[in-house]
Amino acid sequence: MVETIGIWIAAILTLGIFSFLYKDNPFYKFCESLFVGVSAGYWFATTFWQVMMPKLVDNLAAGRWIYIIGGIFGILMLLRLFPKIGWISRWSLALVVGTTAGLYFTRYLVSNGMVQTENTIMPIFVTGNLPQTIGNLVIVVGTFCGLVYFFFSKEHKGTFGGFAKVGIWFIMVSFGASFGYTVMSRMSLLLGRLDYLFGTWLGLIK
Amino acid sequence: MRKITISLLTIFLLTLFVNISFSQEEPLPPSEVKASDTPNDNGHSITVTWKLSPDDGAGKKNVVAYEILRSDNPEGEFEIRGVAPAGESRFDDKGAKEKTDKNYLPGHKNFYYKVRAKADKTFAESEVSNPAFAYGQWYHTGKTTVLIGVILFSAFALYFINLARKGKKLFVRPLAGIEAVDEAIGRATEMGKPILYIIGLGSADMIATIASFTILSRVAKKTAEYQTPILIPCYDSVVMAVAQETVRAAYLEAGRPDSYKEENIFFVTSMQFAYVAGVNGIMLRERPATNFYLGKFYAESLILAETGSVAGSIQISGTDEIAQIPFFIAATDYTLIGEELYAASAYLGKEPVLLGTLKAQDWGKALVIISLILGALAASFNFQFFLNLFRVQL
Amino acid sequence: MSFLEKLLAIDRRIIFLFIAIAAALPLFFTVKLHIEVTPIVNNVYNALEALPPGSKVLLSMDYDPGSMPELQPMAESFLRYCFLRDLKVIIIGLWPNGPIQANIALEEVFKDEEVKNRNPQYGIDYVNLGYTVGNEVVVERMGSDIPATFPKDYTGNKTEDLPLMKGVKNYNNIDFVYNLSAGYPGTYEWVIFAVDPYKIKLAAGNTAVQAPLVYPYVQSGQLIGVLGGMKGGAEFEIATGKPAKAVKYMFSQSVTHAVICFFILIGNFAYFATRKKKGS
Amino acid sequence: MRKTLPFAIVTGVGFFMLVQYFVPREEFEIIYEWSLDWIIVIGCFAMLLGLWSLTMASIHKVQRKTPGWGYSVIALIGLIFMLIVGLYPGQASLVKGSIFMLFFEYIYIPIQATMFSLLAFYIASAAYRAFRARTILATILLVSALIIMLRLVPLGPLSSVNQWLANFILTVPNMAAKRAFWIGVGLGATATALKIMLGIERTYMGRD
Repeated sequence: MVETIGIWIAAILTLGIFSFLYKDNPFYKFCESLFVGVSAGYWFATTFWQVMMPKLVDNLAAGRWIYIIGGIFGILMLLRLFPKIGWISRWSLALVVGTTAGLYFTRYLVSNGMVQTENTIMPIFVTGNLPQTIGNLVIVVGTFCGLVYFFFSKEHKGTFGGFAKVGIWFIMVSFGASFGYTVMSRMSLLLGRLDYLFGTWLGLIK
Repeated sequence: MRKITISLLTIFLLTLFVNISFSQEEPLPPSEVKASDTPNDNGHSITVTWKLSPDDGAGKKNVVAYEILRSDNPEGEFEIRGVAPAGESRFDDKGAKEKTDKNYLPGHKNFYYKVRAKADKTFAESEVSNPAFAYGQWYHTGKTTVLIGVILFSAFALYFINLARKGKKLFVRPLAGIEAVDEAIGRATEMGKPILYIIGLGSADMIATIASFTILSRVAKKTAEYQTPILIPCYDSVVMAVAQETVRAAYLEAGRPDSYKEENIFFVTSMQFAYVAGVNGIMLRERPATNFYLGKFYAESLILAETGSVAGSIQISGTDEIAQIPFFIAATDYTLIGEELYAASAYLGKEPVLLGTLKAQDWGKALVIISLILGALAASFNFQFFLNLFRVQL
Repeated sequence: MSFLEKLLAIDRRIIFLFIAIAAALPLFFTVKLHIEVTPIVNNVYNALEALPPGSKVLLSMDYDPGSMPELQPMAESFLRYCFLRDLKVIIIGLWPNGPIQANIALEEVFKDEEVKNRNPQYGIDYVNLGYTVGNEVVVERMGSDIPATFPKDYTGNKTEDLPLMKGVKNYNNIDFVYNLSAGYPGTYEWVIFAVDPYKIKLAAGNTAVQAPLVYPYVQSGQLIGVLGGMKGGAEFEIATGKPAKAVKYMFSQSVTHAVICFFILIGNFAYFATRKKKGS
Repeated sequence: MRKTLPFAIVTGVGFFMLVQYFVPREEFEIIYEWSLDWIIVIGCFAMLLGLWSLTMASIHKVQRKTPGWGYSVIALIGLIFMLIVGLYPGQASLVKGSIFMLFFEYIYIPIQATMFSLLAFYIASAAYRAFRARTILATILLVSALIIMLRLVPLGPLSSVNQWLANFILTVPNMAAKRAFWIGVGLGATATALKIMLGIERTYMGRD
């Protein structure tokens, strides 16, 4: 019983969102507002139980008092709601941003800079394997030109500009490929919804 | 009598047969078991090494795995700490650092190890190892390459910041997306419509989000001067707080603190597609003349950008999320690609110190290019030494 | 406004309509589409075929309802194959929702007549060990002790009491690992924390967006093969000789892709035709 | 206090995090784990800010009777209802079958999935509008996307050629461009992190 009502509600809401494709309308607006409200409530309640309780309350209850520091900075954050002392909330902000900046410094340098460089270092000549040789050569040249494109302090002129141009060509090939590849994923999502409507709801397809 | 003899004989033969078929030959045990502190760790792990059993992959070929046993007393009882596949001659006995954990391995306390070569049903144990204790290190030797990278990059940055501070003019090539910012704000002013600025789905500490705040501060200053309202629907509470600070400061700087409206920078929800639904509604009902999408974006990028394009807005986008850039390119007017987003703050501010780090980034890229070329040559001619320079131990 | 100009500024709702029809209509037809099984998928099939009946396979479900349309058919086809081949399946999840997805897939697979005849039993032919917190740490810990990592199964039984889990201590007792992944933690973590240190045999199914990122591991031999998106799923179904959902959906996929390509082409045709006119 | 202290905090914790990367010792590891948890807790408190903003904005709209204020009432009802059924029964609200989870399953999930699936339509309309061979760059984008998309369309004998091309694009030029992109992003992010730690980049902190 609950399931049947649930499926009907779900199907009607699905149609409500799809109606937006035609144009904005009260039905869509209703679904949208409901969605925003329900999602915010869901997000708050789940975060409260799944993050706030274990990370703060349970730790404090277990006597790990050091976690009170997080709680204090958290409360300072809320002082924003009082304009006179709102500036204190910057301390919490500073803690958050400072910590992650320190983390990102090495994380990006290693995983984006050094690891990617290491992966690109490959033999250009693979004896006895022409396709591999060509492939490797193109990768090295493409990476080189792509990097040249991202130079900011040098004008893209002459030979340098030529490299940059080839670089952006490579980047565009990659973007086109990503676009084309994503189409299948997105169509799958639509098919999932259609399957729900025609199969689960109406039972027209098996 | 004869019967008894036959029965006895049968029994004897049977036992023999059973013995042959059910007892397996034990493999030879592994030898030279050594224990030592695991390097580059927090001090709760001991590394055990051994010489493979002669029956591992050779001889009787019946070793399938090794079991590693530990005790704090060489004569005491040993407990199994882990298993290594055949052919492996090293095991890290990693313990937890919390005393309460079942798996706790105390530092600075001696332990002894034995290694068992396991066959299908039998096993053979090695001699007891030397005692070893775990302790933490002050420096991770595997990360030297990273340390060099950090120092090198910081040195570049500080050098160019200093140079810029001294007043040396640094060239930066134009970026179309940045140059369009002023025009886009101007258009909104002419049309008397608001500007929509979307910071994306990132949290306040993400690099893309921080880059977006810097751009927001310039944009807000302009809108303050032109008296054009700026709407900022937010996905994250902290981001909302920071955006409010940023815009307030920008209005103050422009000399129009009274025009600042805090309710224009508001929270929608922290769930991806609910946020999209909300922002879609704003786009269609407020009809902003200009939309900015700068920051961290995921699958929602295209829904936002397409809805905006239907509403007829000028759209400027930028993100470091590579999977979403194609959609921004397809559906918006100008797109800042990856690093260009980070660079945008330097462009808009034209502050020498910011431009200085841009120059350092370029030198970083030059260094990468040089390594690529040298590396490709080294790999082609198989110079392992040079290749190892780039290996990062994590 | 000429026809071509109208075509250039076509109302996007017309495109929407075409897409909706192209996606929905094929769902009602059964068409035998020729789907070639690519080597990268065939590798997975061959590796599975080489397993003797009774082998133990681990299925790691690392996705949530968001990726259901792409990965759920893969889960179903894999489970169906295992039950028919009498491979014993141990299900785990690195994502909280993974084991729930597995139960949905099991329900679907049990509707199949052939599977019904085999009558797979919980605890003997398959188990669902549920989800455990820890992402890649879970993968690593299973290398030394699976029952300790998952002390209880999804319904709360003690893992050690399950007949199928008798003698399953770690990866040494697992013959094959199959991972369905929509991101982090997923295939990458399995390669780094299970294939490299414990030399397990690993194959994976990925969303179309994820798949290109893991192809390099197939080339390097760390991964047996990959099912990329719905097409990969369809190829696997064809390889196992049991075409199912993915194959059915592929018809819609082909038609919608063709429609998009067609629109792009006529868009360009109209663009060049109008430009020529203006030029002359 | 207002200006200097925040930057002292940023620089201090920033450099600590940088240093701890190179120090494997237990003491550093513990402080590192604590800081990450603190940040999460701060985020939890900040949720209240968001909730406050959403509630106040909706109430304002209703009070002022701005056009469409009725929808704000719906959003508010949804929010308050979910908060009550999500928080009042305690953690039991997260168990399957509770009212909270029923709402999640039959309202949140279907709308979420449908919003997501709108992308199938938008990706088509965006492709139609944007993929015109106006410039060299646009042509490259268009051709590469077409090749990849056509691999799902039966083309007869051309199919295998197209398959090969699609595979080549994915493994060679695509790989090269992605690497260049990632390396650029890596350096840019590193530079931004450094600017934050040095207190050069400070707009996120506001000014007075």
